[in-house]
Amino acid sequence: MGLERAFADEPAFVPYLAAGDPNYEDSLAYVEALAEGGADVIELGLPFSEPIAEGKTIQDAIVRSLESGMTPDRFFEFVEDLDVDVPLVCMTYYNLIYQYGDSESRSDSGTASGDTASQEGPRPFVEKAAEVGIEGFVVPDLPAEEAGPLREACDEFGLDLVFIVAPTTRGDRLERMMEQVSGYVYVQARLGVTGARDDVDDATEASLARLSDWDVPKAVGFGIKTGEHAEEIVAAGADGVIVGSALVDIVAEGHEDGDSTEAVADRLESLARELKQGAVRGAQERPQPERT
Amino acid sequence: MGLERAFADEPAFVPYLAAGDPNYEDSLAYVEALAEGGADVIELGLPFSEPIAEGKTIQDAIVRSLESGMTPDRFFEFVEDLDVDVPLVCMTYYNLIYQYGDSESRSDSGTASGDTASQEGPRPFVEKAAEVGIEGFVVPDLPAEEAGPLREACDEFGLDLVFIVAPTTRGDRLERMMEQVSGYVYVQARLGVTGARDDVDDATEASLARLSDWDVPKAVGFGIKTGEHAEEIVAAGADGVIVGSALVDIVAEGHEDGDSTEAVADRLESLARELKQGAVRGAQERPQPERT
Amino acid sequence: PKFGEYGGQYVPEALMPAIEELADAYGRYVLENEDGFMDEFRERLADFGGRPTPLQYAEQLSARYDTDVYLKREDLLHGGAHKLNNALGQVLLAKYMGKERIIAETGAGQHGTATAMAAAHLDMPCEIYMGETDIARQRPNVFRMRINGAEVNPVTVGRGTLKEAISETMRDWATTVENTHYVIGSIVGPHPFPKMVRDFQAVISEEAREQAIEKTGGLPDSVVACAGGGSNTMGAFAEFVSDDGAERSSAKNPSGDEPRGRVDLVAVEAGGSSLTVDEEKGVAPNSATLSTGDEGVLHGARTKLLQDSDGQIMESHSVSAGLDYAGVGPELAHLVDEGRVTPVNVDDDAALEAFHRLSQDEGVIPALETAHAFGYLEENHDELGDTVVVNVSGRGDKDLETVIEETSKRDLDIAPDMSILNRVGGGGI
Amino acid sequence: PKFGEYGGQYVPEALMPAIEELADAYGRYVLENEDGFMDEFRERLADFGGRPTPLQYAEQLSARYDTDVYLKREDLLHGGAHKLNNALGQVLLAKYMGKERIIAETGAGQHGTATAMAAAHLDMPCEIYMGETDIARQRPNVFRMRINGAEVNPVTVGRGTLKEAISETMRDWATTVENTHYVIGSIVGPHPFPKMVRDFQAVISEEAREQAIEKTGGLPDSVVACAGGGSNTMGAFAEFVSDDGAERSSAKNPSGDEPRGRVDLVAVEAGGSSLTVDEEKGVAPNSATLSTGDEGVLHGARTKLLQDSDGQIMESHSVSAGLDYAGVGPELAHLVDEGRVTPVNVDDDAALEAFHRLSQDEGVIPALETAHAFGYLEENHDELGDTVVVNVSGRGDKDLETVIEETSKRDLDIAPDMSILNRVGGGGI
Repeated sequence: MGLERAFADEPAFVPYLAAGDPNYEDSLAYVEALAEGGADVIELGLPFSEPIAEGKTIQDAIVRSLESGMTPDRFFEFVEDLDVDVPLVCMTYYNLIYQYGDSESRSDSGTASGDTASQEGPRPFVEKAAEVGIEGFVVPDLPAEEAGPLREACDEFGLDLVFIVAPTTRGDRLERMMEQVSGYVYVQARLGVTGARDDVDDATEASLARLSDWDVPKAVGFGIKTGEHAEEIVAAGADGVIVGSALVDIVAEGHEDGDSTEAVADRLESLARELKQGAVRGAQERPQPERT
Repeated sequence: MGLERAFADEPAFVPYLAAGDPNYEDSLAYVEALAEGGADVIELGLPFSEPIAEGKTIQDAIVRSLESGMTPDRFFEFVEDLDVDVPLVCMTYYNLIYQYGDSESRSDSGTASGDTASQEGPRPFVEKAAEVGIEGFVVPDLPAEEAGPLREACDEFGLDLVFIVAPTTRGDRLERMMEQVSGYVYVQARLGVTGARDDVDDATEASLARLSDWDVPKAVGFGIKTGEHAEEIVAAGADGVIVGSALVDIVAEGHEDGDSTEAVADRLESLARELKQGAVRGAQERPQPERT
Repeated sequence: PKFGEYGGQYVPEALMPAIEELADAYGRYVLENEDGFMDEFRERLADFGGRPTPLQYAEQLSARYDTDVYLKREDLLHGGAHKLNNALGQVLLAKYMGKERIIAETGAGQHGTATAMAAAHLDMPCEIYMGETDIARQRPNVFRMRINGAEVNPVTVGRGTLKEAISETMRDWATTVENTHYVIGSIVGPHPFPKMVRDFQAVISEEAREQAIEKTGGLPDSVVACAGGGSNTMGAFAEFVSDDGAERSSAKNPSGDEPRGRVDLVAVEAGGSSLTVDEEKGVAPNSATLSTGDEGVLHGARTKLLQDSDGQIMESHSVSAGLDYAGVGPELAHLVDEGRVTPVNVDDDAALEAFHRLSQDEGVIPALETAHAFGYLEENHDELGDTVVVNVSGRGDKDLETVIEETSKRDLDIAPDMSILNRVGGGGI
Repeated sequence: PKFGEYGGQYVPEALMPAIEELADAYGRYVLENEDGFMDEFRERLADFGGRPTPLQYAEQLSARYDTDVYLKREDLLHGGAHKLNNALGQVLLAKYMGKERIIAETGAGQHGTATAMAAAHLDMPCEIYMGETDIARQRPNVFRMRINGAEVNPVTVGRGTLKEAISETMRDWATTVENTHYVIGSIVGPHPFPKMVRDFQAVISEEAREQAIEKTGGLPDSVVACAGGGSNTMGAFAEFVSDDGAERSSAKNPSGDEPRGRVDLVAVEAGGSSLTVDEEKGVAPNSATLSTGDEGVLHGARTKLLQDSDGQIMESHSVSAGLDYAGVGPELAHLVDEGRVTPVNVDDDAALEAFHRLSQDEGVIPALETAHAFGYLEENHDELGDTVVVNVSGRGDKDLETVIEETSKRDLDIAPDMSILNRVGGGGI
């Protein structure tokens, strides 16, 4: 349980990219560029064929990644191949986690941990993730009510389980989540799915207020695309900012335009830097930092 | 009431053509050719747009005639223009007869007899027909039950009304028809619609037998196409033969092949002669002629 | 066999025995319920056909017109239209009569599909005559007939539409009367067809009258139905014809007495694009036979017709194929002359608009035929009283392509934007 | 909210409050009939939808199989399929909940058209998500939705079919939960959808059970229904699930006691062209989820799925678009595990043959989905007992083009010759 450390000194910048988008090699470079740009935690997407929580930008990234051959086993290789010194979180859908140990035909794949395991639920996946150095999970289709088995496996292998709090999350549901969350909480800045937008929602402050007594860092995501956005969000009390679509857009544009890996990586690093700096500026503006 | 006279001396040959098929002038020549060939009565079709009792051959003739501009008034002109010395029967559907006096817009047409007449039923048509020399009617969609008004008008103007007896006509219906028929009775040789076929139906004798006590000549039609057919029919006891489709076929073929009017007329005259001669032969074969 | 001066039996002699045999069977089986014919018919209508059909209160239209509008949902009958009432009755009657083969004509294909369904249900061989023009433009219905196992015989004469198909079917019948029954599709043709088809369709108004009394406590002030040949029309009117009192009676009858009074009967014909005929071409750009036709003889009966001054039958026209007929049932012609039925007409534009309105406001996509009745309601609801029953004679699935094409030619505010169909891929409807 | 280990609520957090709100509303309005919700629902199902649908004795099939075969005629429901039962229930519920907007996904378009109809009927704005591939191949249903006033939003992601449309609709809902209700089209998705949709569809078996008792004096030996997502299946089974005695009970109950005994429940899945999957391509050439799938999480619920060894969802395939789904309702998965429901499957060929057989022998053109149930009946009628109820989940008008195309690829003795369509003119279906 170590993701909290990334939020300890200053507001964290938490970028997301889909692993393998648009292909394995470029994606390695892009993730590394984010680390260069100042990422404190990186959320790495393991693509699922039915990404019900994603907007079009990330959906398209997932399609590119799947088409380039990304699989859970390949994902774990990817993590091993990554040359970064930043905590990594795996963001994926529950069926991939759940199935990993349930397959009898995994024998021919690169890793052997899940072999012939059956009905073990999420444990084999978590075990393998821990083995390659993943430190936590975000699972958009796994509410606290269904998270028991995964929480248990995470505990066993020392991983964090990040939950998403929506603007509509209230009362009992907040309680249930608070009991299970670790690492940080992903505060969804507005209703809807992931995707970069031009404004920062007022709902963010309200959400942060509802979570004021939580003892994990609060990272705000959904719609952040510039350093100024990040600044405002952090100024409003967030412990970090999560940025996905704005970064994926750079990957997508570079892919479409046939730009060089270096050029795209530079742009990613540059935006990462802007966002990180924005977050830092935001923290300085806060009258009274309230982070735990 | 003079059509019976055509059957008086020897079996009658009664050909049918649609007036105006394929056009006014040719049709005049064709009808005249039938008279040359020995016709004793000629059934002239006045085309109706919905000829429910006709087979394809005569239907097509009706379409050609309508397309060439045939109308009731034009039909009466046609009759006046004909140079033949044979009794003429108008074969048409009841609506044309019924509507003739009922139109208020006839004023601009060639004849004036029906002008502004309204609700007079068949009388104006019959009056006009009598005026141009028509001696009788065959109306395929007018059974005896509905024929009262037409019968009355025919009586008034001295025209015959021919009925068709079908193989299925029995009992009361025969009685009703016998009361109204005059000129001759059209004995339908078989079920179905008009059209030339290759055999002579056995039903013919049965039909003739049912009509043995009728005091009008019995002319048999439907399916007669050769002199031999005519011969057999007359030998079986008919007082005459009615031939339509076989003759219309000659007109249709000539029209399609672009043959000269003379060539087609010659063929018609030739078939007419064959049919008339067949009928005459048939009469000679009868052991005991039973005509009244 | 007549309705005033209308009706009768103007058919070739060869058919007369068949018609007399049918009249006899009609008298025994239908009128006298011999061998329990009517019981079996009603049972099959229920189990196979899905009767009774509902009488539905139309909330949005009622609010729009400040009039209680009820929909008699014949569109829910098996096959999607009232046509099955008649087809099932006649095919069953043919079976009782010992016939071994069914023939029928069809124009738009609705009667043909209903007959093919009924024949399959009752295990009777079935052949449908259909003009080749109609075959080309009503392919889904040709598919349905063939899939139900019926032969479809293309009629190539003339324009290749309904009236040619009727003539052709009569010709078949003239050849095969002994083992074949001709299922006429409307209240037209020689006696006993107009009465018999009406009796089979009368179940519509039997139900509707009872349902109206049950739901409103009284009789409706008006019944509105579209009219082509007129079978849905007479079906919707039949049981109300004798409700001919001097006063409307939507006043409710809480005492439970049998409601009495006058129910106005409105037959809505296709006004097409215009009521003006082109005598030269023999074309009427409408099918408003009751409103504009005059007396004549067609397809076995004396009735009102669209004809030229010579008595030749005109080409009729309507955006709705099912109303596109130059004749009309003799009973309707008579009831119009008697003043019991009011003939009105609605043009193509108003029918299309009404099609869209009913679809959007009530979630019921009507046949284009039916839409004419709603077009009249839109324009004349003030005259129809407080409670109106409209007969939804059929559903509009069959008309989608026509509606989209015809709508695209016009500027109808109400019509939905169909451009999605151009934006996304190809493929026929 | 679970069926054994199946079911649950695997959805984005943003949707959880909406789902909890829905679960609450489901409990009050549906289960407790608060504010007379269920009464109004049933009344609208009757008047707008045309319920009850008949339970028809199928004479020709019964003779063919020497088994009493009864058809539950959901094809006669408004819109042409059982789908309206659910769509009407959910749209009405949304209204009771104060929602102002309806969204739904659709694959072949049947659920979309039913939802559009229900929304028009209840005056609710409605948007339907549909994959662009499906839009191109199901144009008539797109027409119908638009004509009923619904927006149709093309989904361009992925293959552009049902599962992408579901994901996309969930995304819309995640943004609009506060004023919008998502009408899921089958007994799938997160709790309370599987239970709620089942309850709305259960009217099928409520009626069928009563009708069977009335017509036969006892319970049927078997109920057979096709299964894709499974809403017609559970609708047809629901009231029979507790008829789980040791012995079949088609023995009649002349005493009038409540019949008891075992009714076998057979869910017929699409066997497609083969049961063998192509792991490499992630393609299952079938939709036999209950027979061949294994446990996983999809679209909000744990259930049986067609997935590869990684857990990626496979492309499923069936000649019938409505069965073409890689998941299945969790309740059915549970009842299969419990042994209460028997999963079987019928391949494309047998389904097509059964389509033609029912059309020709009974005059009922079934949906291709439904045809699978009859394909099973043909091959296994001996095992189904003396009295079988088959759920005719929908009508086949929507499938004509597919059937003709697929039939032409095969050598089916039973198929009618469709060459008339080539002999005569052009024009799309």
